[in-house]
Amino acid sequence: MSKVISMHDAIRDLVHDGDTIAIEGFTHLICFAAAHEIIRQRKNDLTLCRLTPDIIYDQMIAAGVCKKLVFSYAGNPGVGSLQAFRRAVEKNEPRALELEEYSHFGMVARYLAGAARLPFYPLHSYTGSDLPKANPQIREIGSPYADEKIYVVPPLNPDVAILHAQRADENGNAQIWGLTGVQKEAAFASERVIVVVEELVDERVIRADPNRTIIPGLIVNAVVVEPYGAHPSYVQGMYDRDNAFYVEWDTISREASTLNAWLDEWVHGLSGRADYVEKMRARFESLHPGNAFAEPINYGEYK
Amino acid sequence: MSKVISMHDAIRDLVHDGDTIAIEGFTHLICFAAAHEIIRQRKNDLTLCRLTPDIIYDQMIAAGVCKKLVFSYAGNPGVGSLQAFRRAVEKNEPRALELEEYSHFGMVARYLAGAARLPFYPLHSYTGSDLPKANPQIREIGSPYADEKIYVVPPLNPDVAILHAQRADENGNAQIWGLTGVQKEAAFASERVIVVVEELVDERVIRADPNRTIIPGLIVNAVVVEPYGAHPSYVQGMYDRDNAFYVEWDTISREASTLNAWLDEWVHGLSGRADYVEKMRARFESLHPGNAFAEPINYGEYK
Amino acid sequence: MNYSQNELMIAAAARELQGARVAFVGVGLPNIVCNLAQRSHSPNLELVYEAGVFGAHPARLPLSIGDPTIVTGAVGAMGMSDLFQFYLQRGLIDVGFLGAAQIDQYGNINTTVIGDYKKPKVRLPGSGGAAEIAVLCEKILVITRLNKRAFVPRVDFITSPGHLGGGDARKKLNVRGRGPEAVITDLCILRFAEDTREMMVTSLHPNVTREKVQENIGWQVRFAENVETTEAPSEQELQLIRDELDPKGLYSR
Amino acid sequence: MNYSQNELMIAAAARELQGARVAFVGVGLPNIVCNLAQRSHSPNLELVYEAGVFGAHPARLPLSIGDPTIVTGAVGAMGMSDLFQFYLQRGLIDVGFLGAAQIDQYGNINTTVIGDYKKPKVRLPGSGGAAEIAVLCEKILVITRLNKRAFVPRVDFITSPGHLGGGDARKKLNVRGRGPEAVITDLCILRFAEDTREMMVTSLHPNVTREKVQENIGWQVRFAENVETTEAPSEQELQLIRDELDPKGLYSR
Repeated sequence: MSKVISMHDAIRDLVHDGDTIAIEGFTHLICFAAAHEIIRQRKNDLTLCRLTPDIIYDQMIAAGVCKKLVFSYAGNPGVGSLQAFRRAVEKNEPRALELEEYSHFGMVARYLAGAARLPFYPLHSYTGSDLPKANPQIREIGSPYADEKIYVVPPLNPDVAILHAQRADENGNAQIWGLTGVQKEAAFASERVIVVVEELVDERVIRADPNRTIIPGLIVNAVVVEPYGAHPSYVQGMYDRDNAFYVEWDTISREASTLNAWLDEWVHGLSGRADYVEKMRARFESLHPGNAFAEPINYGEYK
Repeated sequence: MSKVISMHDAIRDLVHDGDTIAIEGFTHLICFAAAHEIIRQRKNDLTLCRLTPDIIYDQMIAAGVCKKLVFSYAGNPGVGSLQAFRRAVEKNEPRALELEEYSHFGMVARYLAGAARLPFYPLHSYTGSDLPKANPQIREIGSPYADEKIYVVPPLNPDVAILHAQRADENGNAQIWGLTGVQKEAAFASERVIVVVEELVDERVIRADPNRTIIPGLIVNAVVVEPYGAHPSYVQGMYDRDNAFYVEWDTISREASTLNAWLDEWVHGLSGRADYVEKMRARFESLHPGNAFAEPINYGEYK
Repeated sequence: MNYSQNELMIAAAARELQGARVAFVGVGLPNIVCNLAQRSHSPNLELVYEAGVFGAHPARLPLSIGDPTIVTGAVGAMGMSDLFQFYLQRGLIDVGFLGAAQIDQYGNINTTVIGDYKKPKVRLPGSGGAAEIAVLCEKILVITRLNKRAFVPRVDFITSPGHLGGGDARKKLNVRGRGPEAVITDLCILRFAEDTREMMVTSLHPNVTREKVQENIGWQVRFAENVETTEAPSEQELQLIRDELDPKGLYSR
Repeated sequence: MNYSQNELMIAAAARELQGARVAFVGVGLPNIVCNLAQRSHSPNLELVYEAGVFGAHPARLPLSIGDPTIVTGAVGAMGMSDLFQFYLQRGLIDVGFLGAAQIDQYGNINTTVIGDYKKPKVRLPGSGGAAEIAVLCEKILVITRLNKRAFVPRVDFITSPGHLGGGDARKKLNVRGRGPEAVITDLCILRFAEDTREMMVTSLHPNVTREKVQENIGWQVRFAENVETTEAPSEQELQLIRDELDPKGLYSR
């Protein structure tokens, strides 16, 4: 039974007001298409989890859908600050924003604990840092083997994870290459999973290379096929990161008014990702990489 | 600088009497070539770690090189018991064998803690089992987030890990497909690493598919090229498991005398793996699988 | 069609998998049972192997549970760390299948030692993944031949907990899975009483008497109010076992 | 050849990587510094990106530290869980490079907030991987421009611990890495006194006076007994920066 549905329906059915959501992807595979649909459907009071809120959550914060942020680095990578995020934190605009803050490793460990259904996850970090003072969820425990303490973080179990991938079959078995970030951990940690792919493939393609399967259909509720759905982030081997847009965002987002105009034009003013791709098409042409194929490998036929 | 050396030299230089050793590989990629060289060089007082001692450690126990076993399943998979292991435990023949016993998950968790340099690793297992009574290293700790207890195991950090792989470059960057078992965790957990491969490849082959790299050369001390080095276990896509030999082993190993005769003929009587492969050649012909290639993927060229 | 007691046991065990979505496949008999279920009534049953495979479609019956045939054509192949943490511990497995060298009336299983742990009469292979399968799968099925050496009043060592001391002992320890649900043998099927969690015979295989069963159990066994007669294996099941899964009769003769 | 203060800073920072085997590459300036080192004096320097890459040979200077060019042609690409646990926490990284919005005389770094955490005047991006890099790398190098807003007597928030209160404070907390070793700025290089772990100027860039340095530091800074003059960037270094790494001059003008 195919799980393929439209982005509109996936967001309508699986994302509810007040939910805790993780749209993950570390630089790579950030599903802007899903974020824009959430904004378009005016979801409310969301708790947004991501290591790097990046400009995807900056847009969602500006649009007012976000109540709380669980994160580790709220910057525009390589460019500077996130302006909407700063306005929310410094001036409560457009609304106050609750923060729950970790480091990258702490967020990775939270997803790990969530995915493995562990009550906590230990990590060597935070010693000497003020982060545990700012976030009482970061705690210390002793070891039963030596006189030693180590920090732990609690599990993170979002209601929904939305994860972009190069390809999946209609059951949601998804394969990723390049940076895999925390896609796997976020998927297993969450109650519901939406997989968004550049390309829908036959199950045989997946089964021909089982080691590349990062997310099994077993935990996937919906598959959305949305080419260029990660733009302005990128998809390894398919399109490049639109670095120019990341730089432009700094200007667009400096003022709430220009940012809102951008949202009106590129999100509210469009009916879905197909429109966005159409409107952005000229730009995509410069983003196609050359070829760099992996050497084929043989799994062997064993009968 | 190439790390490629002979199996003889790798075992001579990197495995010392009294060392804790992990020759890992779950059914797949079990490096019998290394075990035979250790027996041939009459190393002594080794602590051998493996989830499944399998017939590889049964041979080493029979040969008298092993003082202690750290393990989770000491059987001949699909066949029955390990006879040399039983004689050692039940009758102290050829010498007494110390046991430190876990479950599979416990051993996986020990390698994880070892690889990540954590003081312990938590897992939901052992509740209601007598294993924690038999092994006081399995302990319980509380959670700082809820009134809940969970079992933990301590890190396992072998002196040497010996890991078989399909291919590596001369720096030891190794790629594996099929079952990856705990190859990665055992490598990162250990002080020294010997990678044994079916095929030495150019660094470009590795760099053409970075997602398949399981062990980085950074932690590898020696690369040994030993085709068929995993027989009678198997290498995905290259040769099949020699199930007939696993069944035969049950007969060979029933008596110490027949087992010793086998060791004399197949280990002590040979100068190295090349001799073994030559002597076994007819048998290998039936072990070659048909082809089942993965679909090629594109990483993209980004300049 | 004639059939052996072992063939009946395998077919009966496979039928217990009807409706299950994901099964954790153990070595030996569980291996043939799960593969039979997938090839007969449960084609959508997802097979998970502790070796690190999800969604296997083995082209042949693997002797070991780490055979290359479970990898080729599978949905996913991964390290054991992922398998144990994200599949088993995550709670994704409906049914875990275990064998037993000894089993007691509450379904506690011993695969570690006969005799004292430190000075065993017989040293068995040990837990493998059984200790965690027993507590993390939604439910457990046990498959083992009925005899007095195996069915003992008290196991020498609890490798994998069943219902422990019976009643709500398992619940009190906060164990996640519900524990053993059925024990499928070559003579009968046993299930566990709702209240006491004591094992009782609920189905006798054709032509097997109560006396024969009792002779092979080391305690005074209870019989359910309505003891059924186990359905014989179908022709299709027998053909699959004989032609595809176990042509050498390693498990089924 | 003429050069900018930023170019000098980048070249001087890259030279600090001589002899290092594995560097953890941070976003921004550290990114260009590590790539310069690899392309000039340290071709065997292994670059680790927290995004999940080991042994990168980027074909272009990546704007972000998760760019596709760090993956293509790398030795290994992996999930962040493996990167943080098996590389960083495992103790495989010699040098971690950090930037700083604020830094104090003991090398403690703030990238979280200016002002109070709950009601910040300026909300900065936060830790990213810095809190763990600061404690897990063998040693830390800091690169940041010298000015009074950044070089403060006491940081508003310790995101990444340096030498904490100085002396053996770090050791007492059992922190693994040795902590900050040098701070490379656009005017001078500062290192830490053996005993007190206080920051002191050890090298002035050509044509930079002590007064100029003091003007840009928010405390009475110490100068080493023998203050050196920083070596100017070589022609090769300048060419690499201008032609290959930063042709638009984003970092170096």
